[in-house]
Amino acid sequence: MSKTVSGVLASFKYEDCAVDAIKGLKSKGFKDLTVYSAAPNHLIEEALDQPVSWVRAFTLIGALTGCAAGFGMSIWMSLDWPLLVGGKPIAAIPPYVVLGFELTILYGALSTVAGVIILSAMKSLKGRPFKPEFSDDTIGVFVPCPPEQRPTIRQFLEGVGSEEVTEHGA
Amino acid sequence: MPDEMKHEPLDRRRFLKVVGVAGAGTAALTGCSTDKVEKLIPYLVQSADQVPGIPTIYASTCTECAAGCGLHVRTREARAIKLEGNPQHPVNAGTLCARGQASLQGLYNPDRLTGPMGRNGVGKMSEVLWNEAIDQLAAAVKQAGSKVAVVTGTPAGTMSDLIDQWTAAVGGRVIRYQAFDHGPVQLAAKKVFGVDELPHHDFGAAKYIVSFGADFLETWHGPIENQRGFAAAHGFDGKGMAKFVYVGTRMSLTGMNADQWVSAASGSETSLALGLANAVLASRSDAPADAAQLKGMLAAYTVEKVAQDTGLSADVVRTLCAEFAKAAPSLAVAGGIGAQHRGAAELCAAVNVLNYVAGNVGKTVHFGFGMGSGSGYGAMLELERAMNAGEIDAVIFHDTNPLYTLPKSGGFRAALAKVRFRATTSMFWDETAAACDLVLPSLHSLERWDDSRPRAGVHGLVQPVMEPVFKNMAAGDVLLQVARKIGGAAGAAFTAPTYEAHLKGIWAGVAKARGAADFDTFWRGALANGGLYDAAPAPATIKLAAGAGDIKSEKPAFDGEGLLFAPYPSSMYHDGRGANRPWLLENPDPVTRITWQSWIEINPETAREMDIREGEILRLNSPAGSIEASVYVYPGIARDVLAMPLGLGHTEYGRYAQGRGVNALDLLSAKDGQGFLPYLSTRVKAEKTGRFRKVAKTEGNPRELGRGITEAIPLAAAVKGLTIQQAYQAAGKGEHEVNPEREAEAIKGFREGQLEERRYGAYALDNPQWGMVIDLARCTGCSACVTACSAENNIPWVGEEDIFRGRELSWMRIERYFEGGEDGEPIKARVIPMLCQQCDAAPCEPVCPVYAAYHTADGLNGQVYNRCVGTRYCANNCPYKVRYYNWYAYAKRAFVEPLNLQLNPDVTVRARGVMEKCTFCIQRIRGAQNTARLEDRAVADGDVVTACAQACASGAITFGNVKDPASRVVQAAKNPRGYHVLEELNTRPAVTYLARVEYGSEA
Amino acid sequence: MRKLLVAGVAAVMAVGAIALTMPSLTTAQNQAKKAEPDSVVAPRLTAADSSNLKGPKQPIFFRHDIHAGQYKIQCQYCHYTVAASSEPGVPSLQTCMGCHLAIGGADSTHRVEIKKLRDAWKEKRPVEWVRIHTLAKHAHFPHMRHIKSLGPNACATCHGDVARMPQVFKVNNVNNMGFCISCHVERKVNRDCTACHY
Amino acid sequence: MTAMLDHTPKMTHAEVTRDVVATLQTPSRGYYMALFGAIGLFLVGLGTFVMLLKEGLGLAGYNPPIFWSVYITTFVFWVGIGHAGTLISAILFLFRSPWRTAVYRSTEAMTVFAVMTAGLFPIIHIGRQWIFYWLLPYPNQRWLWPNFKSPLIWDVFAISTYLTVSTTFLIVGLVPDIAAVRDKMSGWRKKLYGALSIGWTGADSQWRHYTRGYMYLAALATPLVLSVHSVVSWDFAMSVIPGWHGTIFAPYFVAGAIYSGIGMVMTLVIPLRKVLKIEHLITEYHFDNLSKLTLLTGSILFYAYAMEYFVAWYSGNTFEQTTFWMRAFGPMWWGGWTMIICNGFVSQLLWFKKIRTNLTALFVISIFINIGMWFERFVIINSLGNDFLPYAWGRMNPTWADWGILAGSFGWFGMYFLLFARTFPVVAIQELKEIIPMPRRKGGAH
Repeated sequence: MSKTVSGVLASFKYEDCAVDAIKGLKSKGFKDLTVYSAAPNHLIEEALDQPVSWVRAFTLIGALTGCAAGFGMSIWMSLDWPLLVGGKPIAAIPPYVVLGFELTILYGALSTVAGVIILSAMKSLKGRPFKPEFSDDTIGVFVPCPPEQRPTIRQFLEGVGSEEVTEHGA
Repeated sequence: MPDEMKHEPLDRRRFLKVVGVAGAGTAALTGCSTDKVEKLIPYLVQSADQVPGIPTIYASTCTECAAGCGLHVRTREARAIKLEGNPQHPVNAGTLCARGQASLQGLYNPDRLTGPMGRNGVGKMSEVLWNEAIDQLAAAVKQAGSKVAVVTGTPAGTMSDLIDQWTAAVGGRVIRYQAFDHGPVQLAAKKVFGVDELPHHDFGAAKYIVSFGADFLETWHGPIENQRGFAAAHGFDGKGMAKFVYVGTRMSLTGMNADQWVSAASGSETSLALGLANAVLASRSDAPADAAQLKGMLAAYTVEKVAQDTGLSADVVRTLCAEFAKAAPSLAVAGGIGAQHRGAAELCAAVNVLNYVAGNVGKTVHFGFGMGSGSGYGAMLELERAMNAGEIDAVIFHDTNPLYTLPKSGGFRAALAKVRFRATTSMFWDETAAACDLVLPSLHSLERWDDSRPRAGVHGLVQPVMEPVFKNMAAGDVLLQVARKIGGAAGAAFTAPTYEAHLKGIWAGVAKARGAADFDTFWRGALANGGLYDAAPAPATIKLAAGAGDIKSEKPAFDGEGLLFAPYPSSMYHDGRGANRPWLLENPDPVTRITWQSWIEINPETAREMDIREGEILRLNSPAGSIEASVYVYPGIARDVLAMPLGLGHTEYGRYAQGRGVNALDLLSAKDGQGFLPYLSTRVKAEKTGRFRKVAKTEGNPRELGRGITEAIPLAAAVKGLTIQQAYQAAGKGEHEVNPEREAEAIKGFREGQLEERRYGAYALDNPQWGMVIDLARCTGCSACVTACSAENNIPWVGEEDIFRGRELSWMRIERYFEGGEDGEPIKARVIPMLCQQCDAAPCEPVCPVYAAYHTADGLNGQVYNRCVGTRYCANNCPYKVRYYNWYAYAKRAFVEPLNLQLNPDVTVRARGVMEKCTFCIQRIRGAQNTARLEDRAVADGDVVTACAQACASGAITFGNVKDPASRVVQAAKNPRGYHVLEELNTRPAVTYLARVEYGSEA
Repeated sequence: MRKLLVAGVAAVMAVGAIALTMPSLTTAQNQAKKAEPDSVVAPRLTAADSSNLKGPKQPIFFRHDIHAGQYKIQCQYCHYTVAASSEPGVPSLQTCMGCHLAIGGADSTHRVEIKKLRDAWKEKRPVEWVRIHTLAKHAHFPHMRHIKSLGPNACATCHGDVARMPQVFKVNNVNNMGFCISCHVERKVNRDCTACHY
Repeated sequence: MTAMLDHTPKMTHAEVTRDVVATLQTPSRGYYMALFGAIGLFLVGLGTFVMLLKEGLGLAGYNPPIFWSVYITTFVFWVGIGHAGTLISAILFLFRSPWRTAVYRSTEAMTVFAVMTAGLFPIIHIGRQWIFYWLLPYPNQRWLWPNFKSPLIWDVFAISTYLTVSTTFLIVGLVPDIAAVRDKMSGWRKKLYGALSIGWTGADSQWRHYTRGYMYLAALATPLVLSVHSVVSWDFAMSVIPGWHGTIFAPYFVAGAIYSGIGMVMTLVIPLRKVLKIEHLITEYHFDNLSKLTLLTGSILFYAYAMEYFVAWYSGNTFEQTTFWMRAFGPMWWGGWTMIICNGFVSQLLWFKKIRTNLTALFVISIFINIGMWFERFVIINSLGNDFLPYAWGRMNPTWADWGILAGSFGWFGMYFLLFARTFPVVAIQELKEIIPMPRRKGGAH
C-alpha cells in the first residue's frame, strides 16, 4: 500500500452540488481533481471540461492496419503458391475485400479497447481514496492539496453541500 | 453356408511374396502415419517380366461367358489388378464388358472355397485334403462305371474335349448345359437350312436390323461383338445409319437402343416375321431362286393378317414391311430369352426364312463358324429321367450351377438326390455344391492354363497370370489324376502329367498342323497374342431344307392365367453367376437403374389400374410357385406383362449373393418346349401385399424436363450436317440463342482478359489441355465403362443401404432419361454417360477453402484427396453432380481380403470424409508423361486412354489433348452435333457430347 | 527473405509458434551435398554394435558403407529398377547370392551375417528388411524421373550419404511435403499438386 | 425526451444497484432445473459428435445431392440469432434509443453465446474434423495457404471477427457494472469481482476514455453485424445452385437474422425477468419496441419470400422455376410452408398493440419465429435436392445424428447463458443510471 495522496474527499448525493463543488474548486485553481461517479454524467463532464479522448487515434490506426493486413495477407498468400480456381485471376480483388473488411473491424475494435485501457491507465489514481458508494449512488470528489490547505477546502465543500467530507494523507 | 466352413485367413507371408514390395501394393489414405514399422519383402528370385511399379500385361481369354473375348490382364507386383480387352482379338478388339471385367472379383472373391470339401463321418461337409478328394472321386467314378454323367458348361476348347475323352474313357455320358443356350436357334437352323449349328451374325454390315426379342446387347451370343457391329451399323458416320427395330414385350437395353420399339403380342412375332418375308418376296426380285417354293406358305401373311395376329396397327406393319424390303443387306435376329416362348423355334425358323428371302444369308448371317449350343435343356430333362430311373450312379458338375439355373418346379433336385455320388468343381459354395458330396474347387481362369474356341478362326489361350489365391486344383488336373487313379483304359488314355502338359500337347499338334518349325517360338508367340486368330472361314453355302416350307404361326401355350410373366437375363448377373460380384451388384441395371435388388417391372397404366406405386411389394403367384418383390413402374413394357430380371435370389453362393433378391425362375413351370426352357410361358396373378420396400435405384427423376441434357438430332438434319441449334430452327422449335451476339462478344472479351490474368506460374507454361468427346449416337448405355472406372480407380461399392440414400460412388454414371411415352407418342429412352466435365471455369473449385479442388496446369479439375477436409461445398456447387463423398470408410468396408489385392497401386484409396470424382484417369496421364520423359519425347496422341474409353465396345469415347489440332479428340469435337451439357452456365466443360441421331418423320 | 515475409505475415496474423515450422522450410538446402563415396575403409563392426548405431536394426546387419562405400558398388546394381520405375526395387535374394555364393566375408563379423543370408536362400525365405523411407500412400514419387533429371548419383539428395552409413538411417523426413517442395521451388520445377497426389 | 422520461424506471440509483445485484444471489430451483436440462442436452450433442468422429458423417441424414443438411441449417440459425444482440447494443446505442438499456446486456450475452455455438458447426459438419485448422492461414511445412476466394474462408474470418468483437463489446460494457457489484459484495466474491473489474473506480479520467471507446466500438460493430450475415448468405449466393444463386440474399439474410435474433431475445428474456424478479426493469414498453422491430424485419422477410418466387417466375429460368415449385409443392412442401407461415404471417400479428404488449402471446409468437427461421435455412438448403440434372435429384432425410447435434447446440447455448445470468448483471446498471436523473437539491429538471 503506497502512501496516500494528501487531500480532501467529499461525497455528494445531489449532482448539482457536486457540479458546484467542481466548478468552485477549478476556479480556486485546483485542476487535478478526481471525480467518481457510478455512471457517465454530462453535467460533470461539462464542469470538468477536459479535451476529447485520444482513443479515436487508436481506432483509426488499428483499422487501417487491419485493412492492409487483410488485403496483404490474401494477395501475398495467393501469389505465394499460385493455384487457379474457377478460371478466376490468381489474386482476385473482389473476394479479398471481405478479408480486408473483416480485419479492419477486428483490428480497429481490439486497438480501441487497448486504447481505452492504456489512456485510462496513464492517469494514475495511486493513493487517491475511494468509497464503495461511489459505484452506487454517490458522486465523489477528491481534491489533492497540501495538508495545510485541507481545512479551507473542507469548509468550502461542506458549504456547497457535501454529505461527508474526509481528509486524507499524512 | 454350413458353419463348419471357415474362411482360412490368407497366409500373409505368401501374399507379400506375391506382392513383392509390401506397401507398394494396397495403397490406403493413411495420412502420414509412417512411424509404424513397415517391412520390405524382396522377391526370392526376380522374375524377368516383373518390374515393381510397372504393370505387366498378360494376354488371356475371358471365361465369363461363351463369347470367349480376348483379355489383357494388367498385373502389378505379380497380382492381377485389372482386366482389359485384347486389341488383337477379333471378337472384342480391345474392349470388355462389365461382366468380363468383374471376373477379377471372381478371382479375389472372399467366398472362394479354400480347399476341397467332402462329407465327413456325420455326413456334414468339411474340408478334406486334395489327395483324399481325388481318391474319393476316383473310387466313386470307378464304381459307377458307365453310370457316370458329366454336366459341363465349359464352352468349346481343350477342356471341353478332355471332358468328352475322359468320360468316354471311364464310360459315361456328357451333358453340355448352359442356362441361356440357343436351343431354338439351333433347332430352327436344322429345320430351315438343315445345318446343326448356330449362325454368326454380322451386325456391322446390316442396313436394317430387326430383333425379335433377341437381346444381343445383353447376353445373346457375344454381346461385345454384337455391340461392336451394332455401333458400326447404327452409329452415325456423317452419311447415314442403319435403322434398328426391336420387337418384344419389353424394352430391354437392346430395345432401348432401337429406333422403334414394336410391342407385338407375345407369341405373335412369328406372324410378323413371315409377314415381312412375304413383303420382301412380293416387292423384291433378288430373292434366291429356291425361295419361290415358300410363296405359298408366306402368301397367307398379308399386312392385315399380321396386324390382326400381332395387335399392331396395319400402318405400322405396312411401314415395317416397306422399310425392310427396301433395305439390303438387312438382318433379322431371334431366339433370345425376350421371345423364348413355346413357339420360339418356329419364330427362329420364320426369321431364318426372312433372312433367306432377303438374301442376308451369307451377307449378315453366316454359317460354318462351327458354333454349337450344346445339348441344352432337353438333355437335362433326359438326365433327370435317367437319374430317377437309377441309370446314374455318379454326377460330376463342371462350370455349371443347374440347381440354380433350372426352375425349382422341375424335378431335377429331387432326381439328383437319388444319385449315389455327386461332385462339382465349383470355385464357390453355390446351390449345386450344397447338394454335392464332394466339392473340388477349380482354379480361376486367371490362375490356370486353358484355351477356348468360341468359333472357327479364333483359338484363344488362357494362361495363369499369378500364383493361385487359394491352393486349389484346376478341374483339368483333377480329371487327369482321377483317370490315372482309375487306371486301365482310362489311365492309358491320358499320359500327360498335368493339364498344362496336356494342353501343350494339343497345341504341339496345332503347331505341327500349321507347319511351325519350333514349338517354343510358336507357343510363345501364341501366348503373347493371346491365341491364334485366322480370317473368318468362307461361309458355307446354304440352301433351304424341306422343313422350311411348313412354318406355322400359332399362339404358343401359356401356363396359368393373369398377366404374362417375362423373366429376362440381367446384363449384369447373366444366368446368376455374376450375383457374387459387388461391381456388378452396384453397377445399376442399364434400363431401370436399380442395384442390389430384384424388382418387378409393370406398365404405368397397369399400375394405375391396380393402384400400385413404386416400391410396393407385390406377390406373384403362378402354378409353379410364388415370389415377392418391390415394384418398379416402367413405361417401356407392354400393358399385359410383368417383367423381372434373372440372376438373383441365390440360396447359397457367398455373402454378396446369398438371400439377395428373388429368383424369377421359381415362377416358371419346367414343362419343355422342344428341347429348350420356355422362359416366356407363364402367366401370373399379381397380389398386393400392402408392404413397401424402397427400390435401390440411383435415379432421381426419369425425365429431363426439356433441359437439353441429352440432345438428339433428326437423321435428316444430321445428314445435312446441321448443328443442334440449326436443327431446332429447321424443325420450327428454334429456342432463343443462349447468348445474343453482343453478349457473346462481351463474354469473349472478358474471357480473354481473364485468361491473361491467369498466366502465372505453371499456368504460363505450354501444357496440354485434356479433353473428351462422347458420341451419344454410339453409346448404348451398357455400363461397361462404369465397371472399368471402378476397377481402374479403386472405387468402393457402398451397398444397398447407402444406395437408398443416394450415396453411390460412381465417377462414371450412365444417366437414362425417358422421352414421350405419354398420350400415344412412343416411349423412347436416351442415355448419357455423366462424368466430371473437368470444367475450365469450374464452380467446384473456388468454393473449396483449402484448394483441394483446383485447376491443374493441364486443364483438369485436380482433386487432392489428402488435402480435402470434407466441407462438401464443391459437391453442392457442381451443376453436374459428379462429385462423390466418402460418408463412411467405404474402402475399408468394401475391400475385404483378398479383394484388397485388386486395388490399383497407382491410385490413392480414399479415406473417410474425403471428396472424390473422375480424374480423367490422371494416373494414366502421369504414367504416360513419365514414360515420355524417360524416352525424351512428348506424349503422343493415343498414349493416354482412359479406362472408360478403353472398355467401350461402341467406341463412343475419345480422349486426348485438345491443344493438339491433329489429335483424334479435336477432330471428333469438330462434329456439328457437338454440344456441352448445361452450356448456359458457362462452366466451359472439357467434355463434348455429340448429339444422338434419331429417325424422325423420314423414317 | 521468404522467412521474413512469412514471419511478417504471421506476426500480423498474430498466429503463434511459427518458429517451430520454419526450419523445415529450408531443410533441402542442407541436404544438397553430393554422394561420391571416396575410398574409405569401412570400420570393423559386429552385429552387436548395430544397436548403438543410428537407424533401425535390420534382420541382417547389411553394410551399405562396405558395399557402396568401400567397394563402390553402384546403387543401381541392387536397386535395379530405380531408373526405370517409380519403385527403386529391393534386391532379390538371388541378386545378393550372385556375389555371396563366392564371397564368404573377409572376417568373422562378416561371415556371421553372410551366413544368415545363405541360410535364408537355402530355406527359400525372403529377408524382411525394416523399411526406413516410407512415403504416405497418397503421394506418388516416380524415382525414375528424378534419376533421369538429377543423374544416377542423386540418391543422396534425399537418402543422405548412405555410402558412409554402416546402418542406414533416415536423414531427411522424405514424407514431409515441405522437403519435396523446397527442392522443387529451388529448381523451379513443377509444383502442381496432381504431379504427386492422385 | 418525454418518451424517455415516461418509461424511465421510477427508482433511485441505489435501488437499481440493489435490485440488479439481487439477481446474483442464490438462485431458485427453477434456475437449477433449467441449467441441468441444458447440460443434459449438451451431453446428448457431445455423445452424437463422438459417434460422428468414430463412424463418419454417414450417420447423419445426408442424401446426395444434398451434401449439406441439418448442421449447416443450424449453423446459419445460430449465427442469425446473434445479430439481434449487436443490433440492439450497437446500432440502437448509436441511435441513442432509450429503451435498449434495459435489455441490451442480455441480448449481447445471447449474441456471444449464439456465435460461440455457431462456431462449432463448421467443425462438426466437415468430414475430417481433426484437421479443421487447415482452414486457418498458418505457416506450415507444406507451404500451403487457404483459398481466400472460398466463401467458407470468408466465414471463418467473419465469424471469428464477430465473436471477438462482440465478446469485447460485452466485456467492456460489463466492467463498470462489475465494479458496482464488487462494491456490494463481501468475502471471496468481492475479491473475484474486484479482479474482474480491473481496477475500475468510475473516476472521470476513466469515464472520459471509456465513453469514447465504447462509442467507437459500437460504430465498428454496426457494419460488422451487417457484414457477417451477408457473408454467411454468400455461402449460398456465390454458388450456381438454383434457389441459392440469388442477389437478394445478403439483405434478405440480414433481415432474417435480426428477426430470428429478436425472436430468441423474447424467448429468453420473458421467462428470465420473472426468474430474476426484474419485471420493473424490463417492462412491456421494452417488449412493445422489440415487437415493432420484429414486425419490421418480419415484413422485410415476407417481402423477400414473395420476391424469390416472383423472380423465379419472372426470370423464365426453368431451373429456378422448378426449384421454387418444388419448395412449395414438392416432397418437402411442409418445410416451405412452415417457413412462410411462421415468419411471413405470424409476424403480421404484431400490428396489434394488444398482442405487442401481451407477453404470453409474444412468447408463443417468439417460439414460432425460432421454428420458422430454422426452417427457412432448412428449406434453402433443400434447394439442392432438385437442381440441374433431374437424374441426380434426391431429398434430405434427417436422422437421430442430426437431431442429437441440434439438441446439443441448444444445450451448449443455454448452459452458457444461464451461467452468465447467474454470474453477471443481466441489466446494465450504469446505463440505467445514466438515464435515471440523479436527485438535485435545488430540484427541477435540466
